[in-house]
Amino acid sequence: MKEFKIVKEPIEIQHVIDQVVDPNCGAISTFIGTVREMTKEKKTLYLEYDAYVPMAEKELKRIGDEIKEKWPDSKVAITHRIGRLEITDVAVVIAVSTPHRAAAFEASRYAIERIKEIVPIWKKEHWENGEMWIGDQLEQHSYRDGKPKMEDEND
Amino acid sequence: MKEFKIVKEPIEIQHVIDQVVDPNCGAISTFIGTVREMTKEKKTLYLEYDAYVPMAEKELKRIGDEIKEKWPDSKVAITHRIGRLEITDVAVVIAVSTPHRAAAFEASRYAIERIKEIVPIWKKEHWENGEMWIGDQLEQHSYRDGKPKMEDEND
Amino acid sequence: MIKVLLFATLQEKVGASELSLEENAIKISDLKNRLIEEYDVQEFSNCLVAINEEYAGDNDIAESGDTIAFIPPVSGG
Amino acid sequence: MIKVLLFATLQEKVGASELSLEENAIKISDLKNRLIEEYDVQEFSNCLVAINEEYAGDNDIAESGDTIAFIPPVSGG
Repeated sequence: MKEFKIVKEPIEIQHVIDQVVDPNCGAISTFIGTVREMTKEKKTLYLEYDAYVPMAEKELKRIGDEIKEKWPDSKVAITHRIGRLEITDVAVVIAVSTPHRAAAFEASRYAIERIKEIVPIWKKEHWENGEMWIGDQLEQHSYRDGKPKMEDEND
Repeated sequence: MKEFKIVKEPIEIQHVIDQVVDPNCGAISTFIGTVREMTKEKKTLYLEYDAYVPMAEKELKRIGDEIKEKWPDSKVAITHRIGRLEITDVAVVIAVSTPHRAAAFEASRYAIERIKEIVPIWKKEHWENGEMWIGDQLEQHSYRDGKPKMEDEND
Repeated sequence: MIKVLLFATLQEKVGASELSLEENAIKISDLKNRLIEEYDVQEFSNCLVAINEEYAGDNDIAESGDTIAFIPPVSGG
Repeated sequence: MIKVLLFATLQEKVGASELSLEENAIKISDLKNRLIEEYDVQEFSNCLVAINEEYAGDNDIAESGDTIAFIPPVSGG
């Protein structure tokens, strides 16, 4: 099993978690991104995800390495799904285990923020009256200025 | 399925998550507490959990109500296992879904801190050279002073 | 009759999970003092108490038919 | 030959997922300007670029055998 991967099939959450279970861990924090129907007034019908797969997997692994450096004794696994996803489908599962719980929460939060910054994955929203690649509407999106932007809520 | 429950059998993580999936949620944060082998220098052989079951389930539900009040549009499910647990076994699973991710992380963190404050569940550590009910060694443990203590790391 | 439930360390120290009081009413603080003395278990003073599965205060009074639970410092999670 | 990969909005606007350049070497900034003009797709200017699956800068130079990928603002998660 690969700890950092892009898949086309539904994600088995338990499999992602299994990869971080460890005798020295007392806490596992997971983040699961699901497809939401309503964003403000707009109703999503379904999403389409595209990725530059080999590079996306490398960047996910990079995030894992960053986490292991910031939170020693942690274990990380991340799976992101691409293709067509319906409302409530799981797009991404992040699992982080650490000896104590504070670090587990911080690290899984860090992982999702970094995914939204550096991993070459794109989401296309399909609404009743149109469609759009998300991210495209942002001008001068600056990815690599160091810190994740915690206020970004485009999940 | 009950959203807030104490069980004697292994916890199915997916079942806890299933209870919070919602078309209006884009983020699910879960916290999974597992049995850790080493705490500082001490090696745990296994744990034993006891609970005042009917009251513990009520208090778990109370935490769910608190979360729904603090983070509107959230859904919460919590299952805690009791009995004998071996190293890496799952003791508790918390799942919180919210429209956006920041709230999901905050709310699941809140849930575990509140469990450690108000829910009548007790953990007995079994080491190679002894055993002890955890919590018992704390003097004047003050449960009900309002805020969860974020620095408590007895997970 | 009032039922008294004991858990975890209290259950082990007293050697019982349940006690019965032949009283019509008792104040929690009085009961605590009585149990500390009767069983020589200091930990009763350090417990929270629930009456009928709701946390109660030292000045609350339990009546016949009620269930009192002594809640040692919790350690779930 | 240098391979150029296009994704998401760029792929749709250019109408291809892959281009081939008959060059021995090209500077990323020069390639961006050329593609903006050739396809009339302003979004190239707003992209990050990777050479052989590693992020690269506008002044980096790709050589024959390399794969360049244009990375529009990402929106995973």
